[in-house]
Amino acid sequence: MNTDTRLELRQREIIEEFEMFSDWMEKYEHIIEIGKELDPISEEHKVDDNLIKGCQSRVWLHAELNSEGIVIFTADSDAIITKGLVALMIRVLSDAEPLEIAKTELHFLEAIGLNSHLSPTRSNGLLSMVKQMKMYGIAFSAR
Amino acid sequence: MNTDTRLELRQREIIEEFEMFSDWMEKYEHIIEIGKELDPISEEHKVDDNLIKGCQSRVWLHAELNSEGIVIFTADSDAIITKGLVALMIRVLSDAEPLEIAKTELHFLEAIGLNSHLSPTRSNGLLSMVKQMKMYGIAFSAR
Amino acid sequence: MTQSGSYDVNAIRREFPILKKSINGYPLVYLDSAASAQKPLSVIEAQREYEAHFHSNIHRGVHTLATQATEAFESVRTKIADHINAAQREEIIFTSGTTDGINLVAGTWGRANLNEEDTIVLSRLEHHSNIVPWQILATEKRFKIEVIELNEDGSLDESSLNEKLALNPKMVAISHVSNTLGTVNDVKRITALAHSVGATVIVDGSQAVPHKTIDVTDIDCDFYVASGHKMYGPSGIGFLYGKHSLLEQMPPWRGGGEMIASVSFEEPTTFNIPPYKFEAGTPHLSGVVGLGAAIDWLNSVGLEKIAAHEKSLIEYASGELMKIDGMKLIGTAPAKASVISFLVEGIHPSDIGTLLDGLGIAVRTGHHCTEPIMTKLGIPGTVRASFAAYSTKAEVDALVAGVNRAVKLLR
Amino acid sequence: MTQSGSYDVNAIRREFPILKKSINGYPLVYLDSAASAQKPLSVIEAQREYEAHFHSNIHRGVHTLATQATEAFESVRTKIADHINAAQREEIIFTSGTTDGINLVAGTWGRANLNEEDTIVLSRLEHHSNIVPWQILATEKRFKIEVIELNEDGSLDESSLNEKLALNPKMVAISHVSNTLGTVNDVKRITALAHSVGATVIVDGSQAVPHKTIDVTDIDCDFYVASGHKMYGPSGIGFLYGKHSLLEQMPPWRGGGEMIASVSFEEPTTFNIPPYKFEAGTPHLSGVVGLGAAIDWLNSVGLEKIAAHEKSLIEYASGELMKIDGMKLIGTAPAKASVISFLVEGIHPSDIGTLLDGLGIAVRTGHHCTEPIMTKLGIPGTVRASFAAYSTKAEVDALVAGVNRAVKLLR
Ligand SMILES: Cc1ncc(COP(=O)(O)O)c(C=O)c1O
Ligand SMILES: Cc1ncc(COP(=O)(O)O)c(C=O)c1O
Repeated sequence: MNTDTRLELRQREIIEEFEMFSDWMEKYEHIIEIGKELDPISEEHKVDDNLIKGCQSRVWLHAELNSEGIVIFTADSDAIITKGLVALMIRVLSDAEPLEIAKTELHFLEAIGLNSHLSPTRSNGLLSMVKQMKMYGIAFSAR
Repeated sequence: MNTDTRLELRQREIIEEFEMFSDWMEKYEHIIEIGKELDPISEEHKVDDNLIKGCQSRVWLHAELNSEGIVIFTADSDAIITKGLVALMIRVLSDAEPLEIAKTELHFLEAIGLNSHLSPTRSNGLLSMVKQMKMYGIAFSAR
Repeated sequence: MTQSGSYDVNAIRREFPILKKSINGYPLVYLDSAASAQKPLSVIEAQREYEAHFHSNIHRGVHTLATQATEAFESVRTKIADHINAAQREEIIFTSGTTDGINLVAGTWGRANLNEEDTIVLSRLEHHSNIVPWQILATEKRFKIEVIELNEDGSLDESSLNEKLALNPKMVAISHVSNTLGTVNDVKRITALAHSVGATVIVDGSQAVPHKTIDVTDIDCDFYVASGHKMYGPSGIGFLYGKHSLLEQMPPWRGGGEMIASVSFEEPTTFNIPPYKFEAGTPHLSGVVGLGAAIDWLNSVGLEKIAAHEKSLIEYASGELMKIDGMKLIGTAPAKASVISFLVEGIHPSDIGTLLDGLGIAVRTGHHCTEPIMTKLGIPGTVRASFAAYSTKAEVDALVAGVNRAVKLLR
Repeated sequence: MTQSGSYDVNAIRREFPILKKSINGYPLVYLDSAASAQKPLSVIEAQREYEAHFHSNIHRGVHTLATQATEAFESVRTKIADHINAAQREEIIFTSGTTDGINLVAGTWGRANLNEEDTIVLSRLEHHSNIVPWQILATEKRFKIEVIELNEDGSLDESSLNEKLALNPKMVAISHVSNTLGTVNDVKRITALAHSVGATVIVDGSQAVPHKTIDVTDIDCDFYVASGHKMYGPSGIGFLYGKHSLLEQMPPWRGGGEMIASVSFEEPTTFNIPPYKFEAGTPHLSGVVGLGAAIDWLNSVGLEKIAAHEKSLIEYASGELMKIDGMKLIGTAPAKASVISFLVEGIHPSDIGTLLDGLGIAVRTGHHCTEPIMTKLGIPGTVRASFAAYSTKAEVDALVAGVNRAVKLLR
């Protein structure tokens, strides 16, 4: 695990933020808040091409490489808890260089006890979304 | 259960005969002896038409109605224990009137502790043979 | 709601070890029995006992263990036949579950009888297991699949039913009870109507067997399928009932040991008689034993008592849930078994499911393998709470409180 | 025969509760493990533990029990993949057993690929489960089935093998180990030869898995099938290994829950990716957990040690049996796993089986679901004693004494 990258620092910040919650419901309450505050994806990007289909909730993900070589992710979900988790992913992986994104190991969900949402057996599409974000990182870094 | 028919008496005789054996091997030894002593079926009747196919051992059964209206069974098997059991069946059911055969309940195998050989799950064809003997009884009594 | 004096749900709960479990610090509230029921100790112990002291491969064996195992196995066939009032024990085929049973019928009866000019009829509320086997076969055999539509409340639309039967379908495949909507279909009447137009009828009974006394002779359906794990029995085992005259005509499905009469490379291989003809390979022995124990358990408690208990729970739960603002029950047919599907306005079902799980309450969310219902209703899924013999009023209260709490957080 | 110092068969026996049993007043001598192996306590307890404390239906559930059950289930998939050295966990499909696995391959790969002008090759020693599925499909698809014949000793006849491969078959279906003769086929070499003529290869490994370390990557076969109940695991569960590239091309088999991507009446139904595409319906959950425990058990004892133990028993038993007048071993190939089939001149095998049972000794008699071998040899069947990790030299002695006693009575 990289200890000095800025994406690592972002993850640690989230972990600390969640340390103040003692039970599940409080954690979820916070995630829901974060979900509600997520910058909306623009309507033109909330299209089927950007859809990551889980069995239950749907996630839309858009990625852009700006002129400074920085990747900006925007996303949405029809389920608010999924959306909150998506927002956390964006806090870590958006506004970063392609190579950073490709290389970062995401461990914060495990640390805050929400790892099960990332398991391949979950049907929320979150794991597919993380894979997709990494793919964007790899694709953009090849440019 | 009929208590007074002669086929019932034949069954009781067999039961008594087996009472002197205390263990399995002695019982089987006796059955093997009985099998060896079974009157042979004539070659012309040891044909596929008279074959009752179990999964493992085969049984040939022939039935004849003699001029006095008495059914005579002859039989054979390629396995000697099966043949011994067949011989016991013949001791009870052969040389009898068709209706007697059709009506008799065979209980002696249970009494001598060999009932499992008659279970539908046994693969020696013995149950099919008993059914066949009864069928002959019914068929002949309809004449 | 009052609990019938003779129904001691606490005593019943003590027979289910898993119900003592805690989830996320809360006592488990298991409201997912329609997905799979929990198993009483008698079922668990029967399997253990079999494996520890009686196991052997069955049939064709001359040794004592094999004979005893075979007798145990075959006695469960008789038990099932009695339990659903089949005419003969030979009408019961062991399968690995409902899905396997429907595929067996599609792969044998269906493959032999359905052709390009034919039509079969399903209903909108079928589980994928009663849709996809027919669709797969239809891509090969090119018959048409027609769909009986639903009323608003989730009951079958009578005019749609009549319309589809007027097409003279060769087969009607219908659920006894809907796993998503709870609708109980009058399969006896539907069978009579289907027979009057010459259709063969298969009833998917997987959601009916834990809640109702089944009488296949009375229903008069041609096939009836169910799963052990939905009726307090083991997973990996189920049964198919088929009328003997049909079973006799059907070609074999899976080939292997036990389903044959004689195998040869030189002459034609010949097949065993039903039901053995349709049971290829070593069966799920401990599962069969466990299924027998599950039927004994159901009968010892009494299906009528279980049904009455569940009915009072579902009425209570429906009433309490409806007090929640924005609550919409999905499936409100007059005849309804113990499943409640719902949605809360503006809230995604998976969010409710996740929060309820945080409170130790296990419900199922999503399409419940009935996507065609969701498509028709234009919803992403539902939250489904399902009740069983061991469910309690206190659990309903926990559910309602949990939904209330979830809704407050999510709005 | 000396027992290897590190192999404590008595300690192993203590793990199998059934071995303490008496039959007809004699201690059980279980020599029928090739039909079905007994289960160690760890396997029995793993299933019990699952059913009593962890059961839930898997996949698509958002609640904790469902997630945990799914993880337990999927972790066994990984365990099997590792155990047989598959390239990916997605190459393992859960089936209800070997028979089911072969039928799956016949019903998907076979149905899609075999046509009138094609030939497939089996061997004379195949179990009915690796014959009948192909025969049933052949009556529909009209391809030819060619048979590799055997040498006197029960090994494959090399010239017959070459002759059949020269026909450019599309498929070669072959057992790894014969359940009747014990012959171990060199499936790696046969696979290479079959591939060189463009054939797809399926290996029936049901008799190999309990005795050998399997490496499907080394063998390079396209499909490999086995049953849990032959490898000290539960019945009703097994696995099919298939190369991922083949699995991806294969059409679905059984339709139902979980094997779909999306189901619709209005648009084409779409399917899930392998392995899920081939796993319709609620799987045998406790069976999967038990199979995982069986693999752990095999690895904890060590397959090499088990094989060495069995080899010494089989050598000892062969030698002792041959001292009996009129004894004929059926199957004496140089490479042989732990099965001994025999006949005694002038005596029907079922008579020996019945008398041995009287002495508490469980052997199997008959054709062992390999009638084509019996037809070729012109015999009604054999007596088969099969050995496992828990078999002992004392049991061999009991067998030999029992056969001697039986022969004396029967002559
Ligand atoms: C070589 C062989 N193949 C296939 C089978 C069939 O296995 P199952 O009955 O577990 O499907 C067996 C077991 O009887 C066997 O020994
Ligand atoms: C109505 C209905 N049909 C079929 C099935 C499939 O049953 P199984 O998964 O046990 O094969 C289910 C269970 O999910 C069901 O509820």
